[in-house]
Parts: sequence; C-alpha cells; structure tokens
Amino acid sequence: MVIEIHLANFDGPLDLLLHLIKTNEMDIYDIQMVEITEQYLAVIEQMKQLDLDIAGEFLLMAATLIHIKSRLLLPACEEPEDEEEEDPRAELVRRLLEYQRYKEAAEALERLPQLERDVFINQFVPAEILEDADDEVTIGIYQLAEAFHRILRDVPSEVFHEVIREPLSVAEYVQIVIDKLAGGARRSFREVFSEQPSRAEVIVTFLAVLELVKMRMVKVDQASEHGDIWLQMAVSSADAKEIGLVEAVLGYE
Amino acid sequence: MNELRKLIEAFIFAAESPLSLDRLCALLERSRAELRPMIEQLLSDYPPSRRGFYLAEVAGGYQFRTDPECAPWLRKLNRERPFRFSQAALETLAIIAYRQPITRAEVEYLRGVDSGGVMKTLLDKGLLRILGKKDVPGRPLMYGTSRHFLELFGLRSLEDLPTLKEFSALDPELAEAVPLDPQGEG
Amino acid sequence: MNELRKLIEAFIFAAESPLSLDRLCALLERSRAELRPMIEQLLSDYPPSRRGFYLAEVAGGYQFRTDPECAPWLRKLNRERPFRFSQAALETLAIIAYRQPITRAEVEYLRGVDSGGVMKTLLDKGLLRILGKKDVPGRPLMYGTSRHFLELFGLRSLEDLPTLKEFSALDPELAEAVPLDPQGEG
Repeated sequence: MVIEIHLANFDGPLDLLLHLIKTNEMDIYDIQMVEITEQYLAVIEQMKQLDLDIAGEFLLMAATLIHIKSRLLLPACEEPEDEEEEDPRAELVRRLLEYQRYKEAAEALERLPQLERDVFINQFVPAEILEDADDEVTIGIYQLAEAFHRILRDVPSEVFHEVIREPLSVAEYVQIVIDKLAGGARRSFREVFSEQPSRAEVIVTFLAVLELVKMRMVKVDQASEHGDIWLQMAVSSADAKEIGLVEAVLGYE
Repeated sequence: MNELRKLIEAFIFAAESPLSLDRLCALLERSRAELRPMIEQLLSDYPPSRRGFYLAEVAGGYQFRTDPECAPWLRKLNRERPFRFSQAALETLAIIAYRQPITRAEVEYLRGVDSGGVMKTLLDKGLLRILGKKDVPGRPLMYGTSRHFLELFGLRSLEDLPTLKEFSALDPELAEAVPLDPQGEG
Repeated sequence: MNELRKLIEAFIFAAESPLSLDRLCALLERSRAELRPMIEQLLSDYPPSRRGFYLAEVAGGYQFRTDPECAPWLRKLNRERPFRFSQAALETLAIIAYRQPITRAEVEYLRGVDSGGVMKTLLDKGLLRILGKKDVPGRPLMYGTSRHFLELFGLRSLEDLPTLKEFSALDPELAEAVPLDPQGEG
C-alpha cells in the first residue's frame, strides 16, 4: 500500500503515526506493528529522497517502532513470572491517545470565536482616559526577562564584562606604586595598597611590586621574620619615568 | 436609564480589556450586591445575536463584542490580517491550557517534538505566562496561559475550555498511567 | 433587528475611526438611499445622554462614543490601571534585577541613555533598594530590587527569575550562540 504523504502537514512523529493508524483503519489499542513500522519507515525514506531535513524526533520514533516490533516478534518467554509483562506497545498507545486528546482540543480551540478574527471590540478610546497612557505596557516576569535579554543581545559581551569586572592593569598599578614611593620614601608593603582594596586590586598591586623588584627598581627588606616588609625605590624617580612602562613590555594585558 | 447603570455601561464600553465586577465595584465605590443586578440587566439588554454587538462575559469580566455572525463582513475593515495559529501553536496552547502549570519538557513529551520556538512565539504574543519554577532538579520554568489567552478565545475562565474527550471509558488504567501530574488539569 | 442595520451597527462599533456613509456603502455594497434611513434609525436608537454611550456624528462619519457626562468617572480607568510600566522603566528594572548590585552609571552604560529619572521613579514605587556604596572612586550607590519587586512579579526569590539559559532554550536565534544543556529541563 502506497501512501501519499505531505510531510509538511505533520506536526511530529506522533501526528504522523496517528495518521497512519487512521488511514489503515487500525484499532489504536491493537496497532499492527509490522505494518505500521514498514509504512513509517517508507515515509522516512521518502523524506530522505526528497532531501528533506529529517528532524531527530522522526528518527527517534523510527527506532522506537523497530524496537517494539522486534520485542513482539520474539517468542513468548516460557517463564511464568513474565506472564504479566506489559505489552511493548502500551507506552506508545498511551502517548498516542494523550496526543490525540490535545490534537482534538487544539481543533476545538481553533473553532472558538477568536478576537480580531470572529469578534471585534470597539476601538474608540475616550480622550479623558488617554492622558499618560502613551507608550506604556503591562508587564509580567517574561516581559521583564525578555527586556533584559534584548539589552544583552544589543550590548557586545566583551564591553559588557569590562564594565562589570573592571579589569585592572598591572602597568597602571606599577605607576601607582612608584608614585607612592616618590621622593625616596620608605613605605611598608601594607601602605602601598589602597585603603579598602578589592581582591583584584590586592592581586594587581602585588604583581606590580613583583615587577618592580624584578626590574630592580624597588628594594625590599624585612627587619624581622614576620615583621613588616618595607619598600623603597632603588632608582631615582626620573630614571623610573625614562624606563617607559609600557604594558607590552611588562607582558601583561 | 438609571445613572449607575449608565456609568457601568460607559466603563465597560471605554475600558481596553474586560472589566470584572470587582474592578467595577472599586471604580464606582459600590458593593457587589448593588452592581450585580445592574450587570444582569445589561446582559439582558445586550444579548447575543440581536444587535451588531453584545455584552460578553470574558476573562472574568465584561466587554462589548461584535456579533460573530457579522465577522465575514467586518474582516473587510481590517487592513492587517489576523494572526493565524499554526497547528503546532494550537496544540502547544491546548496542552498548556489544560495542563498548566507545565514545563517545556512536559509539553515536548506530549507533543513528541521540540516546542521551544512555538512557546517563545506564544510568550511574545502574551498568550502564556511564567508561573514559577518547578521544584525538581534543574528547576525548570512552569508555564500557564495568560488573561489575554482567555480574552482572545472569548472564555470566561479556564473552566470554559471545551471538555477534553475522555481517554477511553473501557480502559481507566491507561488514563491513570499518564506520567503527568493529574492536578494539572483545571 | 434588520440584518443590514445589524451589520451597520457592527461596522460602526468595530471601526477604528468614524465611518462615513460612503464608506459604509462601499463596505456593504449598497446604495446611500438604502443605508441612510437605517443610520437615521440607529441615531435615534442610541441618542445622547440616555445610555453610557451614544451614536455620534463626527468628522463626517459615525462613531459610538461614551456619554460626556460620564467623563469624570472614566478618568479613573486610567489612574487605576494596575502596574503599567513604560518601556524605559521596564528595561531599567530588568537590568537591575539581573545585574544587582549595580550602579546608576552601569545601568546607563547598558541602556545608552540617562536613567536617573526612571530609577528615581522605581525607587519611589518601592521596587528598588539601595544596597550600599561601591568601592570605586566616587563611591557611587549600588542598587538592587526590593521585596516588593518579588511580590509584584510573583517570585519567591531572585532565583526564580528566568535565566539566560532558559531564554536561549526558547529562542532558536540565541540557541545557536549558547550551547544548550539537554538535561537543563525536566
């Protein structure tokens, strides 16, 4: 039996299966698996020949049908405990019946008198209730979320993160540390940090100090084992400026 | 015409969406007991099919609407074509209407196909609303239909939805076996 | 009621602007001679001051309008409208809800426009609260959403806000950009 199928008309594998069951005048509670599977696969084949993109759902259903068919073809087990084993088709039947209900409900919805299609409301808005009403929308949580994601889509993500994370540059902090040690001042490691530094600031300041030590621009000493660490410029401020602290030189971004 | 009834009529006429009895009570500073008989009177003054429009009970309120019999003519007024629901959209809407609150995964299980695109469209059209998150791993969003859904289909409430055809009177076991929350229907 | 008069009534009721006799003749494919007496009849069916609305002759056409005497009351319809937000307020609220704690400058950066006025309004409505000061030069205030915000949107907590993942799951365009977790729902 050849069945003309227009695939675009089917909403999904359940829809297609229901159609096949109906055109074959089968009892939905007693689906002839061999026949249905054959026809279903023929439709899939047709899809392939037409070079249509076969949605994954259709292929998954094909696999399910083949699986059910093979289970039905297996000889019945002799062990008595398998007597009450569920019909392999049961789950499929349940889904088909449930789907059929909503398909019918959808048809019933379609028949209801629809606003702007079957019934209309008056468009007259009295002038006295118009004030302040322009350009306003009533919102729910979806509209709120939707608004946010629209903004996210419009703002390039890198720029966005720059604002929120405020990446700190090591070069900038090298300059800040040099400024603090200007005029040969001797300062404790603690004083080099700003008053209430953020985590990122602490890290960047520390890296800046390490850089300066590496470049032998800053001397570090510690009087006692767990005592304060002291910092002092090892070169004159003028020399420090000449070095020209470019981020690229430092190797940080 | 009684002054109060006249005001009720004007309010219903001027409002942009159906006005509920409670809302009318608040607007007019009157009790439900006072207003209810007047609304009954208005309902019988503007019954369906007699005039070009009638007083409809919809989405928990009252609204004047044109007689559906006039629709073929009235469509000539509209420059834009009304939104036509695809079968996929209607199915999805039906499942959500009858099963709310329901997650996307549950909708997809029932339809057997991916439904994200359709649900997004329905959300954009204001026909669905998010009812919260389900208390299961992953906390998926739960969806339901909006007030606008009721207005669009001229339903007084969800109870007005056409009754779902029963599964099968012969096989009550099957009906019980559906892997969804039975309280979902309402 | 005469079928033709019913149609005229429905047309006038549903039209966006006043309908002229000529337009009605065109829509109904009838002559002026046929329609004019029916309009006369409708004008006397809906005279001014008797009901909440009347059939007005305006701008060379016909339109149902509310009785001017009802105007002082109708103004309340606008004022009592529950929670209406401008697009600007909506955007601002969305940004703050998802990005809190956030400063005014950051909100303005994202929106690309001055948002001081909108944020003040939202604060006045009790939808925002101040969460403290940010540790950056100038120590700007940081804002977040209030308890009232949660109540208004029926959220148990901020975790109930739909996440980007859930959104992209519904939006095929975004879905391409963001890898989806198939276990995400269900």
